Amino acid sequence: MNIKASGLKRILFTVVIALVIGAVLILMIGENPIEAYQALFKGAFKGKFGFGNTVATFTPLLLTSIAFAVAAQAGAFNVGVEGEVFLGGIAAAYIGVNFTFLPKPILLITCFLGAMVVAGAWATIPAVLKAYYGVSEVCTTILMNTVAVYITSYLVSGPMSAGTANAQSHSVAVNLPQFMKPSSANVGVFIAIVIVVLVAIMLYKTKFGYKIRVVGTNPAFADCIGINSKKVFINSMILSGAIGGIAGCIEVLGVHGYFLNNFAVGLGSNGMLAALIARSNVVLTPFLAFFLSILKAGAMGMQQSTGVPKALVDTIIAIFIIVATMETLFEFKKKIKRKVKKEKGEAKA
Amino acid sequence: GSDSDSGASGGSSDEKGKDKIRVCIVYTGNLGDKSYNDSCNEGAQRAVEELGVEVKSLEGATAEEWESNLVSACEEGYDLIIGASSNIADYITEHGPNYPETKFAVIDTTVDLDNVQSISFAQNQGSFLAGAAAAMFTTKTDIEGVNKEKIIGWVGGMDIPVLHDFYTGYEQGAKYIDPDIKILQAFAGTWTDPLKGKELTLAQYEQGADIVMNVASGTGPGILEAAKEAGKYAIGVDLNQDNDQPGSILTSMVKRVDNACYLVIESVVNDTFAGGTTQYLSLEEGGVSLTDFAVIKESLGDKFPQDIVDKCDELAEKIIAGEIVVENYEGFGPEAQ
Amino acid sequence: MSAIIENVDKIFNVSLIYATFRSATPIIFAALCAALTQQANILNIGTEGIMLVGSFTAVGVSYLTGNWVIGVLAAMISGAFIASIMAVGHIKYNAEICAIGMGINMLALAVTKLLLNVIFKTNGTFSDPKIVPIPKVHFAFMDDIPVLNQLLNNWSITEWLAIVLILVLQFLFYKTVWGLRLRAVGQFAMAAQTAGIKVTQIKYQAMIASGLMGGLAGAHLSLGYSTQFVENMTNNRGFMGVAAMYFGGANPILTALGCLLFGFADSVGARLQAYGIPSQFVLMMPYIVTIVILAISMYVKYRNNKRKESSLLAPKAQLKTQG
Amino acid sequence: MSEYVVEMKDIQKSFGSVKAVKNGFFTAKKGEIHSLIGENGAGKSTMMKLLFGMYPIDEGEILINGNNTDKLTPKIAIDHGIGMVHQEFMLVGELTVLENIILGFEPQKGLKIDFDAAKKEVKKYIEQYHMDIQLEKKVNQISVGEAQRVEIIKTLMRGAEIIILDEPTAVLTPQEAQHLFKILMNLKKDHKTIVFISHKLNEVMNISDRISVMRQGQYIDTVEKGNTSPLELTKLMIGREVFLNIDKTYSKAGKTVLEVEDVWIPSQKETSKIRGMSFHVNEGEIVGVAGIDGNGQSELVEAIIGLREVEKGSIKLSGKNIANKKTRAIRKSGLSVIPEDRNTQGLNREMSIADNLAAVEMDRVPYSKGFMIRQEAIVQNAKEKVEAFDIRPDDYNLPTSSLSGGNAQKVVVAREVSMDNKLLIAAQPTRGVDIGAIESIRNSLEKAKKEGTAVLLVSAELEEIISLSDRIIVIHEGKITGEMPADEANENNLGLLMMGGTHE
Ligand SMILES: Nc1ncnc2c1ncn2[C@@H]1O[C@H](COP(=O)(O)OP(=O)(O)OP(=O)(O)O)[C@@H](O)[C@H]1O
Ligand SMILES: Nc1ncnc2c1ncn2[C@@H]1O[C@H](COP(=O)(O)OP(=O)(O)OP(=O)(O)O)[C@@H](O)[C@H]1O
Ligand SMILES: [Mg+2]
Ligand SMILES: [Mg+2]
Repeated sequence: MNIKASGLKRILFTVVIALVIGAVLILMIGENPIEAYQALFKGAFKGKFGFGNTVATFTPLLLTSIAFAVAAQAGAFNVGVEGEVFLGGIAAAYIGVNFTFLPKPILLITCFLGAMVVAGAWATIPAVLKAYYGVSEVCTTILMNTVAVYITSYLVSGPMSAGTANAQSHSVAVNLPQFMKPSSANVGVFIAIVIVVLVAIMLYKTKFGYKIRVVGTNPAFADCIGINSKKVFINSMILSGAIGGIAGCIEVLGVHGYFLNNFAVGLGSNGMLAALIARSNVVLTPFLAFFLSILKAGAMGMQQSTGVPKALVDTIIAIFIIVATMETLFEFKKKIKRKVKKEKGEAKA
Repeated sequence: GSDSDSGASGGSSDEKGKDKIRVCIVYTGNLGDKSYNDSCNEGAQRAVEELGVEVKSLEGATAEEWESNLVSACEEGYDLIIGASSNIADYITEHGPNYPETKFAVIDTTVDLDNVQSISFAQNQGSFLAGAAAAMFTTKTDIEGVNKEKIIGWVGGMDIPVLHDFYTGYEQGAKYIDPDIKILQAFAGTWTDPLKGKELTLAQYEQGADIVMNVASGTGPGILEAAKEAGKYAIGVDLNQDNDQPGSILTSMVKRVDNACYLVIESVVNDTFAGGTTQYLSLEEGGVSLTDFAVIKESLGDKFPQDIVDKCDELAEKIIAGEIVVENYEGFGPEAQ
Repeated sequence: MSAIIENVDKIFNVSLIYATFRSATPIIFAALCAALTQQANILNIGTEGIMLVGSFTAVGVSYLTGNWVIGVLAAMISGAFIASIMAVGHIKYNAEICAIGMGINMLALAVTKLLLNVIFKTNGTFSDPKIVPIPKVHFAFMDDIPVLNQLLNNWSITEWLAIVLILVLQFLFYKTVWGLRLRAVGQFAMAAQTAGIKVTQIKYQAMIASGLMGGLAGAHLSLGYSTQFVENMTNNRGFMGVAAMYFGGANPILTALGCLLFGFADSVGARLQAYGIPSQFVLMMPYIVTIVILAISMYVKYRNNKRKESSLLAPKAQLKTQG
Repeated sequence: MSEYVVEMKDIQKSFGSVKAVKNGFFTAKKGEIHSLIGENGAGKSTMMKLLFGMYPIDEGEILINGNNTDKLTPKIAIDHGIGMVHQEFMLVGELTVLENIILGFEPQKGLKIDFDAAKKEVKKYIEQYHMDIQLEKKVNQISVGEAQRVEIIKTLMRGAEIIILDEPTAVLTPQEAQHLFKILMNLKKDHKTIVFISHKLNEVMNISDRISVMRQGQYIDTVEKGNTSPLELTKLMIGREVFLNIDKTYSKAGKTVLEVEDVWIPSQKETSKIRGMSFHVNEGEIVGVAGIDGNGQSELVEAIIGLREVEKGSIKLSGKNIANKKTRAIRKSGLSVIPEDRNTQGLNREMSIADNLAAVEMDRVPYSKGFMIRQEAIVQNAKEKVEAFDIRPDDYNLPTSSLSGGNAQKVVVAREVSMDNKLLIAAQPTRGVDIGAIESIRNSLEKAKKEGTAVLLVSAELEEIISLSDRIIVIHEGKITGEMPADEANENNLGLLMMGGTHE
């Protein structure tokens, strides 16, 4: 009860302080902050298009943030989610374009499975290197992201190229239906939500989840009670990769309809950001992912319908995020308590 | 600053905007690349000044933003929406039919819809001339920094089809002058990393090239800077970049995106907008060309190889006359799509 | 393939050595920036943002004052300023360090773009003859010594400085009082605290030092390596620095070796592109090479350890090393 | 000027809702050895940490040499001549011994640390107090006893006049402890004041001048050594009498359960490598492993439970070779373990008492079914065990990090003992645990044995080994130097074997 209230207060203060700083900046360039914020709000919520944009942004972010969080629960810092999104996407595109002999529903499932397998396999590499030889997964995943981007880039401008002016694959034969047109929100969002719910249940209610949490909090203990911490670490990285792969698959099947070169730039790092702010708590992370999606969609709206330059919009968003990371910025209660105590002490002396 | 002085303000509620033609340009990338996007913006700003239209620029770095920007422009009811690059084409194909009253234009590719005007460029032809100029230049050993080896360079941004169309022409032009010439090709893998461009360019100079063509958008400034720093030469692209590193840039292969942009806005103003057609802007239409070599001429003084200019003029005429057929990369050219 | 063999002398010539170093320096600076905080057990994901702000400030101030020294100093101060935002957020307000680091990266990208627009009324790129670059060091006596001339002449001052800084940090970390305290704080903060060390103070100092280094890294990018500011000109070099820092375990010399390895693969790649290998493969090579070498070296270390630990080893040989 | 160098009055300190110290009082005179005793969680460490300035006090006052000290920090405390050797060593493992010693007080020459001067200074203390330590080694390569001495030198180097030692002997062998006492006596001769925290009453009786007792955060009493007895101290501490000397029941040795044959086990440290060791443990007997810490005990235990490679030889559990098998499989075939380090290996400090109690069998019925975990079963189990083993506090939803050492250890014991396995390995089961908890833990081991479990007891506490075991094996540098029935063993003959001597 108390915690909830103070959490709410904290969020409120975060929003207020960021809004105020933003307003000052907007005033400085001679625009009307109220109009600008209206535009931000409209951009994120108004009508099918606005809210659809938020939903469309939310879908991959939800998955990438959960992907990061799952790995973090087992003690891994998986910067590689972005690469996994790319590879999942390209796998889905390959299957979606070439396996047309399959009936549609099977093809759809195959796309998802293919994406999960390829992305999961990719995540296995840093996981094994870390678990068995102590190679920092932060280092390898940062490097491997770039490799993943170039691999897909090669494929769509070479062997898988559609031969169009853009580097992209042919269109896939199966799509996730879009709703809330003209935005690109699609039923992938429901798939994502289901997956997140499953992951949360998995983490807190199943044996595998228990193992992940044990390994993440104390690998030596895990080994001692007979949980193979290395194996669990690797498995959770694979799971993380597979979730990233699903994000890629949804983007390809639901948003673009083909694999577009470079489509996932920033998806991984934004997801990571959401998870980090929530300290990889699987229940809180989705809310932060949603918060970031609102900001992103709102920012697009603000650029689209006001004269506030994009750079300023991005600045305000960044300030929002920085303020949001500071957990104890608004713990007034504690501070006041401390002060009172101090005064008491002084009075005594 | 494009955003602040574009003068676009707010939605349709704006009173004074009513009688003006309202144009929105959706970029795939940001302004300030000193190349393609800026060229487009130049045309737009000229239209603002000369035709009194109102222009809104929407920048975006990711595919998600591109689509959202395009759709929001549709929803806002602009008179004309220009998709500044081929990346927008698919979104126009998808959403264009839902906004039959809105006029669209797309640059660098073709969209087959009644309310869309497509504009493409014969970048291969311009590149042909650039390649020929480079091939002649690389043996002018009396110019400082030029060696006798017949090696020229070419640095592109991302490895995407349209750049191969550039390269095809460049290679053909160079080989036309000298079949034995060696061309070093490299892609930076990014549009936005001038330092990478610089490194690649220096690597080509270190391998014996003395002139490198830049086809790298935001990565390009690094290429031009490398030329200056290494005491070698470069060829600019899209905009006239001769003055970016004066004396180090032989010429620029100008792709008149600005003209394309201006002309399509003009057609809307004059009510001559020709939806459903494709304009192919080649050498003949002035869609692509080399600059006039004036900057380098001033810097080289009497060492300036006038024969290159003459030869280029001659080749241009031959291309226009159809005596030389410049090849296209697959998927490009007047008949593409 | 045959083309590569034919041109092997063109690819592997003397200039490759300098090219390797040149393309490694930005990452070396970034890695040193990350290493400074890492020694205090703070993962500086914000390296990228600190660098970018440094780049911008360096160019801006050099342009306005016409003095590169002031530009570089200003860049370092701005880096320290950004780092201190992170430090306060992390240390005082308990922000998750990586989260606030990523926030800083976003802020840096947006703010530099905004200021470019507001102050210099331009977009994307800012280059101007009035920007005074960091000078290159020219040794006249080397002009006539072909190899030396190609190898060592005309390095930017910051390139020499990179070498100096690697050694300085190595000294600082492992030989000085501050370094000892820094490492103690990073490895076991409580132990440091009970030894009378002010842990938060050391952490702040490390962050600020890291900011100074990051600012310098940025200045090198925009005034040394090139002479211009371009939006997002760091292009992940900060992240590469973090990766390199992990490669070397925050040890400056090992870290720099990692950067050089990457730079070498990168420079060879830049030359190999000319021979018809798909560009993406060449471009991904440096990343793969770095991972592979790191994995191999860790594997070798693992094997050696295992061998050293073995009970089957004759005890005598061991005792000697012990005594 | 008062006669006391330290006076702590009316001290209160809370951590969140936990009142660690409610009514703290403590004084120390110059040149005395003053022991502070009490059950786990009584507030001893907290009192001393307050004196050392590690946390601010909530209420009360602290006088050092008669000066009122407001706002202590470790730095200020050090400046006042206070030094503290913490229960968990405050040493940085990756740094060398010398670096650890000079940390915070580094002599400088130019920009560099003057290691030579530092060495000279340290050597002075080494000689003065006869403490042998290796300055160039990294701390994670030295033994606990040596680390202890390093900690003491650290305080001396900082000019400490008042030295607090928080359970310094918990991890020492008797020989090392004797060595430490000699050092403490020498320090006392030099008029240093020593505050000594311990759960071992014989030690306390041995070296103290005065003894203070705390219970549940409150000051109980301070007594002169001469006027008290261990029995009285125990009563002051827990309010009742305790019987540590359990009646040993000699059971007839049953079938062999654990059979270790010529095993060779690798280790980081040369003296901890096990080279050719054979022994066995039978049903219904307790076999004690005596030895100085770091002679391969940890390695042996780890190898048996599958956490360390066995390079040669076999380990049979009920006839089945379990060498190099997975821990999970070994545990399934009938092994329980009380690991030596409860905080890292024995418990997951971030998880609840209930989760910890069910941890080993989490993937079996009744705690899980199919993929899912069954919370009710976990709770049910927790309720039973908390009650049966008297784990306090009894809120099984608390994380184990909030338990005192003794109660935390009870959680481990409760979990491992009640699995009714054929083999129980108990490594240092009572280390750092208060006397009440020791009683309960020893009873649990004895009970397991009576029920037919084979118990392998590894302990640095000779008294414990002798009083619990049926048979004792002694190891030195990874080899067995002797084996004897418990009734033939005494501190002398075991001690000799532990030092590598041979059986006469
Ligand atoms: N940092 C802390 N945060 C929360 N609670 C604490 C903390 N330190 C101590 N406590 C609580 O304060 C009480 C007293 O702890 P303290 O460490 O002083 O006991 P102790 O007498 O030293 O016990 P032991 O003999 O086990 O070392 C315990 O209940 C403990 O759980
Ligand atoms: N952050 C904390 N939160 C809650 N309790 C704590 C915390 N830190 C320490 N404690 C508790 O304070 C008590 C004292 O801690 P300390 O580490 O000094 O010794 P201990 O765990 O009691 O003893 P031992 O080392 O013998 O196991 C313990 O009960 C411990 O569980
Ligand atoms: Mg030449
Ligand atoms: Mg204690």
